[in-house]
Amino acid sequence: MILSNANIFSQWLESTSGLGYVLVLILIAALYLGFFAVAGLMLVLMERRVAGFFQLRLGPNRVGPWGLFQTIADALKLVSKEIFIPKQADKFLYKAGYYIVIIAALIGIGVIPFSRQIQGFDINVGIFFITAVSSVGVLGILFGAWGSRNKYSLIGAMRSGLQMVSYELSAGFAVVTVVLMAGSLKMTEIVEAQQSTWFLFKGHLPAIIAFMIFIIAGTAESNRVPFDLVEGESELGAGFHTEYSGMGFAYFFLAEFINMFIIAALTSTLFLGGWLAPFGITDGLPAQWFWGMFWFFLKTGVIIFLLMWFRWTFPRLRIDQLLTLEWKYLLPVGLVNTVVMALFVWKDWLIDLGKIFGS
Amino acid sequence: MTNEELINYISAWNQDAEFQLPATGENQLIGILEDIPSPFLNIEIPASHLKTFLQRLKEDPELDFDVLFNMAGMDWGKTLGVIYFLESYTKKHAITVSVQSEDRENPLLPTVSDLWFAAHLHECEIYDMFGIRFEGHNGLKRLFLTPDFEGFPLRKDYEDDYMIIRK
Amino acid sequence: MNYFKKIAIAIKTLLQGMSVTGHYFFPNILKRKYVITRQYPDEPPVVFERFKGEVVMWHNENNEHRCTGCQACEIACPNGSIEIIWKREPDPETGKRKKMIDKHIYHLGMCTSCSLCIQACPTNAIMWSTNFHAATYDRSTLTKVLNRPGSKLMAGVEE
Amino acid sequence: MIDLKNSVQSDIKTQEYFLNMGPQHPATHGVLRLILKLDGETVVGIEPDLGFIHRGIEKMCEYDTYRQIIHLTDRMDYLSSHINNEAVALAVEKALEVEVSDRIKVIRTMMDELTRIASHLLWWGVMGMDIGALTTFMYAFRDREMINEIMEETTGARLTMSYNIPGGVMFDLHPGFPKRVKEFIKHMRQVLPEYDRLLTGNIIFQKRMKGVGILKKEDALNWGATGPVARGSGLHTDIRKRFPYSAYDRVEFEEAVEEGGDNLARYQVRMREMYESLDILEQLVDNIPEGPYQMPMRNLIKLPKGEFYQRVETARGELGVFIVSDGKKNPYRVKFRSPGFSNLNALLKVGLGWKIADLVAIMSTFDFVIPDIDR
Repeated sequence: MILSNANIFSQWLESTSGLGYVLVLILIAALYLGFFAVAGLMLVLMERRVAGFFQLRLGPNRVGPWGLFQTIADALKLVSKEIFIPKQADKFLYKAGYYIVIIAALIGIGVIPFSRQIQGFDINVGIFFITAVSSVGVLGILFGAWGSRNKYSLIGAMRSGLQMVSYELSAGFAVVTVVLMAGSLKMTEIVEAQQSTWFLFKGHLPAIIAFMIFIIAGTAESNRVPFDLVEGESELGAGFHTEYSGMGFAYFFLAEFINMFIIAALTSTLFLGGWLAPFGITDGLPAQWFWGMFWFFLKTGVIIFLLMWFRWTFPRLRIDQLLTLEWKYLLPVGLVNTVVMALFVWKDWLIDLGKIFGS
Repeated sequence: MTNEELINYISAWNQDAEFQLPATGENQLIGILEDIPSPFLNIEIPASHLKTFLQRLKEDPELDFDVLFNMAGMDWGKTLGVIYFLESYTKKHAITVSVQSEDRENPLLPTVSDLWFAAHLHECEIYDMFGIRFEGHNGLKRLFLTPDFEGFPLRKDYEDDYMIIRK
Repeated sequence: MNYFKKIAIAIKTLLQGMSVTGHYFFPNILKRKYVITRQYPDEPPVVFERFKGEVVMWHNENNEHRCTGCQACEIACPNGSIEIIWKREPDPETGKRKKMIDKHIYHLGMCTSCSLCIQACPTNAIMWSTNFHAATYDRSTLTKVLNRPGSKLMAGVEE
Repeated sequence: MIDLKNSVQSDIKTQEYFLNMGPQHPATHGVLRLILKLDGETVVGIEPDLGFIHRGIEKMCEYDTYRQIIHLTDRMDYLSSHINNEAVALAVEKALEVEVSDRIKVIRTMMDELTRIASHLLWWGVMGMDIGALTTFMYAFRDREMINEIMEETTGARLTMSYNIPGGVMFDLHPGFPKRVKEFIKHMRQVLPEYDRLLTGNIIFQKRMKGVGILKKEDALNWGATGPVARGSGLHTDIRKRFPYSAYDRVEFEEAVEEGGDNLARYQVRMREMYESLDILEQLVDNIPEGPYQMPMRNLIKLPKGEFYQRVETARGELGVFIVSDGKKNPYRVKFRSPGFSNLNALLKVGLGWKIADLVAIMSTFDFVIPDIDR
């Protein structure tokens, strides 16, 4: 297909060979690392500002214009802080913890298409790959919590394990519902299949249910309120990262926000047409890679804002209620929903605006 | 019940076998202290009969003292004591029962935390501050102070040159 | 059917909660409508006239105060935050030696702002100031001498 | 049929372990330390360890005069400091048989109710935070700020007011007091339904609260619970109704009592009490009688020989002040029966068998203020 050639990273890679190829690989990786840091910091800032406005406050507004450099200053502070490891800690696991978490989050970003031209690597099992990789992150949480030899951490990590195992299922079924419509696991093809109508509207009823399930499960997977039992600050202090300081803590913190970004990006890719402009309003303009990214980040931002809205409104669930919600409500509904969607796709009861308006 | 009715009701118990004194000593065990001005009916009872008396106060259907709403440790100089503040939720009457230990060196009183669990922490506090031990208390410990703290701060003879400034 | 009813009620209550926070968020982000933050150094705080900041001694323009050194405040103070050092000096007018304050020492660090000293003062010599900048790097600066150097008793207070 | 549950459990070796909750823990609201014995996440034993901020107020009182005691009581339950002050002032007045003027009574009652609302507002905000809804805190503080300003305008302090003295109050009411109170009542009537929409109605909140931490009626009596905790179990323990003091005999209000005995009942009691307090304020704000705000009293108060007891209803429950006087200027013995201390006693039993998250919620509805427990 033409599409794969549109990727500027793969074009760049194909134009080189030998040592240059390796160099370009490293450059792309560095680019992603930079994006990771910036996006993480900006998300933290966004969270704090949004929280401020929800809570009748202003949020950080002193460092730089509109407080833009606040989180950068915070990051600098965290870098300069002493990293101390508890005496009793299992040092290998303690350190492995945050590396695993952050690497899992980073790999996840790699397959997300920011626009038609910009994507780290476009493999043909893209969505499956993300689902697989994002569940590796919980291993890091378990490692870190076990390694730091703190009972609070351990309780948090055990909750995290439970939560991850349960909610992966629902998220998976929601993804399958979309894949049924797209007919492909490849991220770019999923987006391209929404050219005429976004899946949220194309699949109407089952798609909306899948969307809600995915948002709920995604919130649970990124350990945010109302599913932040892993940290549960009023119950467990700081949960799994109680014993971390300095950059160790910062890695966990950043990874949490990147995970949230991944969930939001996936939602916008799966349901809201990824980089596609609504009704193709920017299709004729130059610099398509920019407009793709613009729409993508706009949609992702809206979803992120929705997640933040949840966070600053809802109380936290209890662990048994969390499991009840999953096994008694989300999973059965998700299962039935998948079957219904399959029926819809088979009978072609989908809404396709392209066909209706006959373009 | 009004205070007069309570006095009549309770002082009648002096005739009962469990509260009858050996031949010597004062004429009755349950003393109604009417000379000290107090908002409640004030009753004094020796430590040996405290548990029986309180149990009877609680279980008597006419009195039905089901709430222990306060307990105060006291240092009376020669002896140490505890004042129990009892109240009946249904009958709406209140009473205080004061008891004194034998001596200051090894004060020992029976616990009432099995009658009213409300006494559980109060007895810990009194042990902590006055050094009165409660026999049969489940988990008596220094509540506020460290286990190795010396002395009992609310006793009148407690001396601390650094912390207590007399004006 | 009960199953779906439960889900519907749950979603409704959740949306209700979100409407409350949303009701505050959107006007806030556009116009800062409900923002209650007082940006302290830029916006001066509201200080009420009765605010109990610290005890000060009133002095008039001739550097005269109303404290006779009767020590009523020192006795009234529960924490010993007031100490009065007094001296006997000849009165410039009558020549009699009489008791007057040398130093009225006030330990702000020990003060609990209970107002008992001000109630106790028979001559209204001391009063509350609304100064709230009490933070300091050195605890010793919290010990203050309330009467200004060289000040003397206002005439006619002792009667 | 195979007993699946037991056959599985017998093979797994489990072990109970201890968890230190506090003194540095976000949910203990200060320095309460509970040593929890846990089986998995289920609490099977609670052992309190207190005294991290024990200041020996009862001992300090023995060296202070009756006027000087009052400022110490501020520091017990700092959220109902005015009510604590009043308890001592009332005890002293009762001992001296001083009848204070109507104005003083009304001022005290209004301040009491403002304090109660402020305390319940703080509790509501923190309660939300304890179960994870972080926004409630700021909303409650916005409204509490209005009370703090009313307090500051009249008494000169926001929290530890030391406003009562034996025989009256320290200052007269500020002229702006009625206006501010009316504004506040109007504002509160608007925001309280909003609180309900934000938190009370929330399905997650309901699930977390309903049926959790059940305190039965007879247990509440026996375990020494008072205040909203006991009223949540269906007990009519409101001292304001049972032994009216100050101006409570001339106002009409309903005693908030719920039968449930669970977290939600205790929550509802406090929410309803806020409405009741607003009612009381509304009845009093327009007719504050004229009169002196301090009764003539000797500067050095000496109580007659005897025992004196005064019970008041603070925001957390019954506060009892027990003064034994030997006729000198200092009390012979002062005992404060603090509501938090007795309610903690009840928590030791109520908390058993629930999960850590539930224990946090239960502690939250018990509304502890640690200086009140430690004294």
